[in-house]
Amino acid sequence: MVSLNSYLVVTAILFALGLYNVMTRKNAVGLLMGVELILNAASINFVAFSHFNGNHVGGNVFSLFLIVLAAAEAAVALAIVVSLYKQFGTINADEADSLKG
Amino acid sequence: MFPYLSFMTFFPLVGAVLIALLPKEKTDLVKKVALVATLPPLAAAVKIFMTFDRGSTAMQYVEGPYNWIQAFHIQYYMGIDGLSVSMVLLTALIATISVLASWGIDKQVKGYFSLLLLLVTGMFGVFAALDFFLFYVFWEVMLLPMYFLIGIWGGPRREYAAIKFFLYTLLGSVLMLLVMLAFYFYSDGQTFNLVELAKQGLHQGPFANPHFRILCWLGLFICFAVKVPVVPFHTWLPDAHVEAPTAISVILAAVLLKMGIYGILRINYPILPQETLYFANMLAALGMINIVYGALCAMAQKDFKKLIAYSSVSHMGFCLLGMASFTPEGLNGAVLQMFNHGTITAQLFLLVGVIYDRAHHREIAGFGGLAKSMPQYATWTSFAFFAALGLPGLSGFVSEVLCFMGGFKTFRLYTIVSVSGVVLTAAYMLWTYQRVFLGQVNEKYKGLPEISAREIVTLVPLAIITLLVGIYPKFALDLLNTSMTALSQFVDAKNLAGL
Amino acid sequence: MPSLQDLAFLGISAFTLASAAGVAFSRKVLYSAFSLLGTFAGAAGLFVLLSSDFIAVTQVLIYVGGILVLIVFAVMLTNKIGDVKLSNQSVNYKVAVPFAAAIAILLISILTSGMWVQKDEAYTSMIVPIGNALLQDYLLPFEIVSIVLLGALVGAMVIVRREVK
Amino acid sequence: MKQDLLYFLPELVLIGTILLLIVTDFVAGTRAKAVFPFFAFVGIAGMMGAVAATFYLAPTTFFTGMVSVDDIGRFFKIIFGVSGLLGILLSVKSAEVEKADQASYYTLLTALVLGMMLLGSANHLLMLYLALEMVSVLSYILTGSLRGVRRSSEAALKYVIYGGVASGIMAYGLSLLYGMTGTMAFPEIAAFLKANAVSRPALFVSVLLVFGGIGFKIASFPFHMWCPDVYEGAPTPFTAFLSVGPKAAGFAALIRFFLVGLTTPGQDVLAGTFLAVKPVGLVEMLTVLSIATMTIGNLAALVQNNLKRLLAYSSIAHAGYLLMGFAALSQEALTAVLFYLVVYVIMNVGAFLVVLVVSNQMGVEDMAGYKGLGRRGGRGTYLALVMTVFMFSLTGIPPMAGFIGKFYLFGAVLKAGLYGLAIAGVLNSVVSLYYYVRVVKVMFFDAPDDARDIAIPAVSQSWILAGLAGLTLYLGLFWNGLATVTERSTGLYASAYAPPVAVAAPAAPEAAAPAAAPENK
Amino acid sequence: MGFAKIAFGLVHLVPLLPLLGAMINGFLTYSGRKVPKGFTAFVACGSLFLAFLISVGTFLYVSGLPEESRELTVTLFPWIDSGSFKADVAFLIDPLSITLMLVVTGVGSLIHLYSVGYMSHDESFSRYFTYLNLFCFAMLTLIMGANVPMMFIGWEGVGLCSYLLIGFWFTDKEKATAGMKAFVVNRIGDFAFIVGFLLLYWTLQSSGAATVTFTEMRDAAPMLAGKTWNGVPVVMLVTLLFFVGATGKSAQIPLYVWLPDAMAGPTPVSALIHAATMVTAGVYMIGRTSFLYSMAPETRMIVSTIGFATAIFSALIAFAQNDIKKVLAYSTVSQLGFMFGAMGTGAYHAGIFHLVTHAFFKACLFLGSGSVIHAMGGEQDIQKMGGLRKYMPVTYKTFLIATLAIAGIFPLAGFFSKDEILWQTFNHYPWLWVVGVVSAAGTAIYMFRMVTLTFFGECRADEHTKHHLHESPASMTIPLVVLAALSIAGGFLGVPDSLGHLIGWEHSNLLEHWLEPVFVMPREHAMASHSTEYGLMAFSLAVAIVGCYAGYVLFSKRKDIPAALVARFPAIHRAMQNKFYVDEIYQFLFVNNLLRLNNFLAKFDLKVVDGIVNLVGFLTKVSAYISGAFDRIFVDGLVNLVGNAARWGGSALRRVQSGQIQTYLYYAVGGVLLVMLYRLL
Repeated sequence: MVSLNSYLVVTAILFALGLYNVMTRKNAVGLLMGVELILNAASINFVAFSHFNGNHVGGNVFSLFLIVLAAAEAAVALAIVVSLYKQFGTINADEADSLKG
Repeated sequence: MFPYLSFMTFFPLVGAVLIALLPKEKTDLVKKVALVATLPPLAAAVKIFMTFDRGSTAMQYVEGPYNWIQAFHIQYYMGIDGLSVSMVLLTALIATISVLASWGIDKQVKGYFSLLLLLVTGMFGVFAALDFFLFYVFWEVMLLPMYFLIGIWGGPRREYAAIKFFLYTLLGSVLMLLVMLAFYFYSDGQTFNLVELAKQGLHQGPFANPHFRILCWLGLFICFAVKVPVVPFHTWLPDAHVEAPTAISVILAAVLLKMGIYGILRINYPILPQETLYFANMLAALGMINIVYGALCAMAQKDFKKLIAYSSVSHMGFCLLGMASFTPEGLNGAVLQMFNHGTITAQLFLLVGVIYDRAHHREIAGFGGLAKSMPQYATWTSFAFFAALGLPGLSGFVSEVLCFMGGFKTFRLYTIVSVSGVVLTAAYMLWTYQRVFLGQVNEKYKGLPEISAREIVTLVPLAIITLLVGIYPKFALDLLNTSMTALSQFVDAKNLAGL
Repeated sequence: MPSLQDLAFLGISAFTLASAAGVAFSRKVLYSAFSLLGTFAGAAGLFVLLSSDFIAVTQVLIYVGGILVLIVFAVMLTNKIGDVKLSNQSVNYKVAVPFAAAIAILLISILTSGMWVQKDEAYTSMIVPIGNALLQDYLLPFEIVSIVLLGALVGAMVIVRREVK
Repeated sequence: MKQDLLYFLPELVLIGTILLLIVTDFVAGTRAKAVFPFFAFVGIAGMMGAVAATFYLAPTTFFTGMVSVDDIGRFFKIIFGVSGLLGILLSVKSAEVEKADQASYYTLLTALVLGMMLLGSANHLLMLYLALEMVSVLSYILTGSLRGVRRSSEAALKYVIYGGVASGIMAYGLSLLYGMTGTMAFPEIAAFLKANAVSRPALFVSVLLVFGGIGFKIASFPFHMWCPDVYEGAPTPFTAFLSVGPKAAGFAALIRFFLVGLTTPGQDVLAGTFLAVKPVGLVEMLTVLSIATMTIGNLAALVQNNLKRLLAYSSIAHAGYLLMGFAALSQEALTAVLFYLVVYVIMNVGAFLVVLVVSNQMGVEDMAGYKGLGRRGGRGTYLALVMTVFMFSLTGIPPMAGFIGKFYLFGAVLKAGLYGLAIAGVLNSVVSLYYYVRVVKVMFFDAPDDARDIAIPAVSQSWILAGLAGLTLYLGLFWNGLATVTERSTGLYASAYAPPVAVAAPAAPEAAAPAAAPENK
Repeated sequence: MGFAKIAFGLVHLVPLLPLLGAMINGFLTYSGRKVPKGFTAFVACGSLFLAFLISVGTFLYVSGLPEESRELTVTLFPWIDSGSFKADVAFLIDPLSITLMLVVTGVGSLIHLYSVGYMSHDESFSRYFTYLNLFCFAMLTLIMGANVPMMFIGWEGVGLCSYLLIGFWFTDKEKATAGMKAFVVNRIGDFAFIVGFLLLYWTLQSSGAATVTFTEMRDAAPMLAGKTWNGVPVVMLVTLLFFVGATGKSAQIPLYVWLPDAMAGPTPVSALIHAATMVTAGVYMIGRTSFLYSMAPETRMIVSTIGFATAIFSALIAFAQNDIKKVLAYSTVSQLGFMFGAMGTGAYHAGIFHLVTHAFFKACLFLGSGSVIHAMGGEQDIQKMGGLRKYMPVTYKTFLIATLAIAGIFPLAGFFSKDEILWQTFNHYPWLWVVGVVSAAGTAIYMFRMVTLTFFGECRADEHTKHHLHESPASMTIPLVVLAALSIAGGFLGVPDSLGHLIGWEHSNLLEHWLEPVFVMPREHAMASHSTEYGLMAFSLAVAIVGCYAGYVLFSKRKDIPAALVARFPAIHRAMQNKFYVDEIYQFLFVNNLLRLNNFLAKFDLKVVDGIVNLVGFLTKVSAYISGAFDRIFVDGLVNLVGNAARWGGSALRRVQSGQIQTYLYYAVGGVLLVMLYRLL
């Protein structure tokens, strides 16, 4: 019998991997992938909680919205990345450091 | 009834606004307007002096309480009793004198005089406010003009001095803010009214805990101690004094320093009497340290103005000693010493300003024999010096003796050590006098012009008061006596009840 | 005796995590992107296991069909294909590893000992309840998300549009 | 139903405005540049009018508890409206914004205000997340809207990545909260937490992770680091807006989340305290975060030379002060937070406007460019004077309004018995004096490097500055009106606490009613 | 009695008249207006002489009153009134104050008169008289003050005037320094005086008699018996502290050091202030508070001991001095020692008696020396004088008379007063009597040394000076003559009863009986018999005569003996010449260390107290840099470690610094972790 906890373990690891990703990647797109991992973890969590709560509809809806919002965000983020690349020829986030201090 | 106190407080503000609107080029007009703005308050002060009821402990010339901010029960509430009346009078006098003493300012005249008048408003307000919040607002209002006055019109290290002054004072006042809020929340009916707070005593909520009360007392004390200044919170003072222009030094020494003692007497004493008693020993010890330490430091100074600044540290110690005693003598002495120190130190700073204006330096060692080239100036200085060292017959003596009288009853050892301040003061004052005025005439300063009529005009009223209070102190003592005696009895009663 | 379901869960979650690890540790950004595909698909699988078929389909449609394509496009647009580096190097990893590990361990220990609202699980299709919810209780978010999407569209255009001469 | 739409009138006005702007863009294109700010301005003003017009409607919740329409929401709508209007006013004459696409800039700004309004009235986890995302996404775009300006794009990139991570973290936290309580409406969560046992560490972690998202919006430790870079990189008018609008919206969300979602009215209703439903250490957490935030903000601000960065760090510090109000968890604290936000909007926008004018006129944002500003005479002195007012107000010195805000906050904190926090707060105020006054010092004490006279800034800007400075002073002396308004907003908020969904303690409305009573005497 | 009554009615003018004079002259000086010197002199002398006349009238009035009611208080107005502490501006008129008033106004008038001549060429003529009048005001306040604070006004006032007058020629740095030294040393005494007063007041107050007036204190004094502070009787402490105050004012060991330096002032000043009046204030004060001293035998013994020790010590120094004024100064210190010796025995009248006679002959001596210096053109070294009697007969005669008087030759004033002291001392502290007699002998010797060197023998001055030698003008010689006369006659104020008895003059000790109501006497002390008294009298007279003769012979005919002594004991001589190095020791022990302490504290203040604050500020700044550049430093290091920085180096964009979003996130995650751990662990 797969328990809720099994799902939680999976999402926790997924979440941590996402965090690891955003802490280490140089490439802005790579960073965004980390964000997607985190969002996926949250999404699975919602559905899992929903499922184990007698198929409560709230979690499902939330994860639906999560997916949509992730898309919107990804679109904007990638637009910014592309624009930055077009202007300055790099998307390495750690080179975008003219603002600091 | 005519609202004397509000009038005195806000009339200079009107002057400040008016000056801000004047054209920049008319510096003479600016100065005249500034002078005129300080005269009506002075007249009001005279009127108050004439009509003040010396036999009453109640607040007089009360205005309000009018509701100001209902949401916080903040009121516009002004009034003076025996404690504040002398300070209000002193402020009125010093305000006029400082405007006169600033006549030589030639840089950004408009800004200077409007800030000066704003400062005057703050000073009046602090002494007249009976609502803690109002008090706090005025307290801080003084801070800003002072910062600019030192920072823009000061000496070479003015920025350092100004920020130091600002930081020290702000550190103190934020502590006061916290305590003020604690008072408010745990008073019956939540009030900032100082009279009401003193009547109630505070015993609710955390105030039931003596440690909390002690913390509150300390918070207030640190705030006021910075202003006094109590060693070791004093190091802003020499810097501020040295860098500030003459008139500002005068205000700083004559009025601002008084606010520390005034605050302790107005707030710590009546509202937290038991804690005050608890710390009385510390107060007296600090007073002693101030007296001796200030005097010893003064003796080593090479800068004329710095020396006077340290002498202020020493002289304010007398106030601490006197007020710590809880005797009518001591309290009277402390308040009178505030007043006297105000008049005497103002003279000293004015006099230093006179020589600085002429020689453009203040190195004691750089002078000598000035009594020969400027005999009148020397006469005024010697008068102020002897007043400062407590020569009987001049005002300083009366208050010092009263402080000793009070102090000795309660703290014999501290007082005995403090009395040695009398010797030290004489030593550094005379030594300074000798180095500056006696001996061979320094060729460089042979042709210095004698003290001018305008400068004398600033000195005369102060000197007259010094003499008058020295010979007939009743003139000043009567103003405070009733209130101070009542205060000492009040604390005594708390003492009996609490211990 | 593990049931089929258990085996499926084990398999899918292992696949998901493995490809997530691929995303995180891969040295080339394109590989990461392809690993991401695995993760998305794995997540969709998990959704199915959790009886959320509709979400699973949406996941595949939007993530795989939308986001992932966007990402791959972005990778392509911003790198020369032939670029050997195809940079996806890491920074900070000496510190990030323990950090991430700590987070994972803390989360696992806290979450597995948590008390969650649980009722009997049942395998019913969620399509109908979701549809109802979106048009009743969740009508407002449903409308608003459209505005968000509109804003994102406009914004993305604004950002990438060429300089107005 | 008609009445229901009335409740939603402000939002509808804005949506209409947005559509109008888009259509105008299609129809008129770039030819009618001046019309966009005008439409946006009118739309936002209309929104505020709509708020005022629907003020009489009794508070309630909407869309099955998704959003609530109540006085605190209206209060925030007005704040958002004001910051939106100021944002537009600042943008109009800005050389920077000229580089952006006018139509979409103002459209997105209006949409951003709408998002903030939704955030401010969200009463449901989903709405919270959705509105937050909306605000975030639009902010990213606006930050990066300066084409060809490197620092703008760079700031946007940082902003979007940081924001994405923060929202991911928040989503994860939200999922945990949902799993714990099985519900997503704030009042139901609170009711559940009150009635049932939950794992305390799990609750704490979930709250912390949710705070990640909101903390990112308000720039609180440890999610503050994007703030200076983004503020510096974004167009200055937008930075001014960003520092007040979305920040206020973040606080609005925080208020709802913490005070409706996690707490129930305390027993001591008369004293106006709230009880955190479970002793999850909310107060400690907020205390720690508050102290850390203000300390980091202030310390970092000490070494800044760029005025925008300095103000960014200062805004971090102010977020720390505001968080103190949450640690206190009381009616007074809530009033204090609202009051402070109003004051903060006024003085912060004022300070940014000065920065804007100076950078437009002199082309500098660095401290060095401010040398002797107060001595240049005329306009320079005027700018320096109002800047001084704002700086001292930000420090919290009477008689400026900033002091009153702090006064309120410290009062609430002290009343809650958090003495350590109060002391940390005042010490921070002292530290902050140093860098605020440094600006003043540079303007007045230092001599200018050149004899350049500062050109006359746009008349409208002069008036805005005068108005803001005047308000700062006026509210420092006569704040009874504002105090009454804020108090009433929170008072009714407390009475509207009981959700229509009948899960909450029935005692709440009666219990909360007297909370406002003593204040109205 | 009309005159006397009117005079008494005006008695408060006694101090005020000189004050008025000072104000008039002071104003004229300040304004720098040129007024005839005659006017200044007239104002100054006239005001004081008027005061003298009123004093005389008052004396007549009071002496006409019955003995028990010779104690009158004239209150002008309330002064300090606070709590239990009440002090009026009031004068106490009783035999003691009248005696002193007469001395001060009388001798003062003479010295004023003398000064008119002496200072006639000084440019600061009016300033001089301003100070001098002011001094008379202060001195009269001191002696007439009805309460301790009033007395203190005068006490400090005379100190001030002494300061001003010593430093009168202030352009000379040494003279100015001498003035400062006088004031500061006096203040050290004042310190003790104030403490004593505070202790006395509060002890009385706690006994229910909060008073500061002398008469009420006297009545309440018995209550002090048995009161202790820290186990020491309060009376003893108070009297000791007062005595320390007196040592300052009256130049006793250990605070006498200022007086010899004080000779820097104009000579009439030395006569008035540093011989006749001010320096005797301490003696007067003990007399005034006799009710306390009578209760404290231990203190009295200390007073006597210090007194006689000072007497002999300063006599020794006086031997080796060559400056005519220095010799007189040390002689004054020595004579003051005698007075204290008398006060210590409880025979207060004897001390006061000596005070009065001393005022006469010492004033005469100083004025005489002034005359000499005047004639010598400022020369003060007696080694350079000699044979002056030919040139200045009046000065010589008066000087000689006064010298004989101070040496104690019968029947001059000094004989009676000094004899009374020795006799009382013999009865109380016989061993001190020995010291006293030796000092008396010493006095005779060194005084005659001075007279001999000055007036006898050959003139050793240079020709130029010699040419100018002349007798002084009348305004100077008249006071000399009057004072010489008083030095002769003054003694008859206090002819011992034992001697009066012989000639059938009952109560011949006029002064003692006159002062009797004022003093509270200690317990009766057994006195030796009359015959012993006669013996002692004869003995001391013999000693004096021998001393005088020795002084004359040793320094005129047998100069070889002192020279041999000097050659034999050079170290002792040198020590005596250098005043036993007391000044140097004080300088080394106290002044230097004080200055060192001051400098240390000033540095301490600057470096440590301020430094702590600055350090805190500095640390704040440092932490600010750390937090502002936290990532920069930390990440920089980290990235360098990885080696990426080098790969992307060269381009400004590639400088790996803060501004990295990954770092920000890493920081955020760290923060979350931190808060979690803080809460959960």
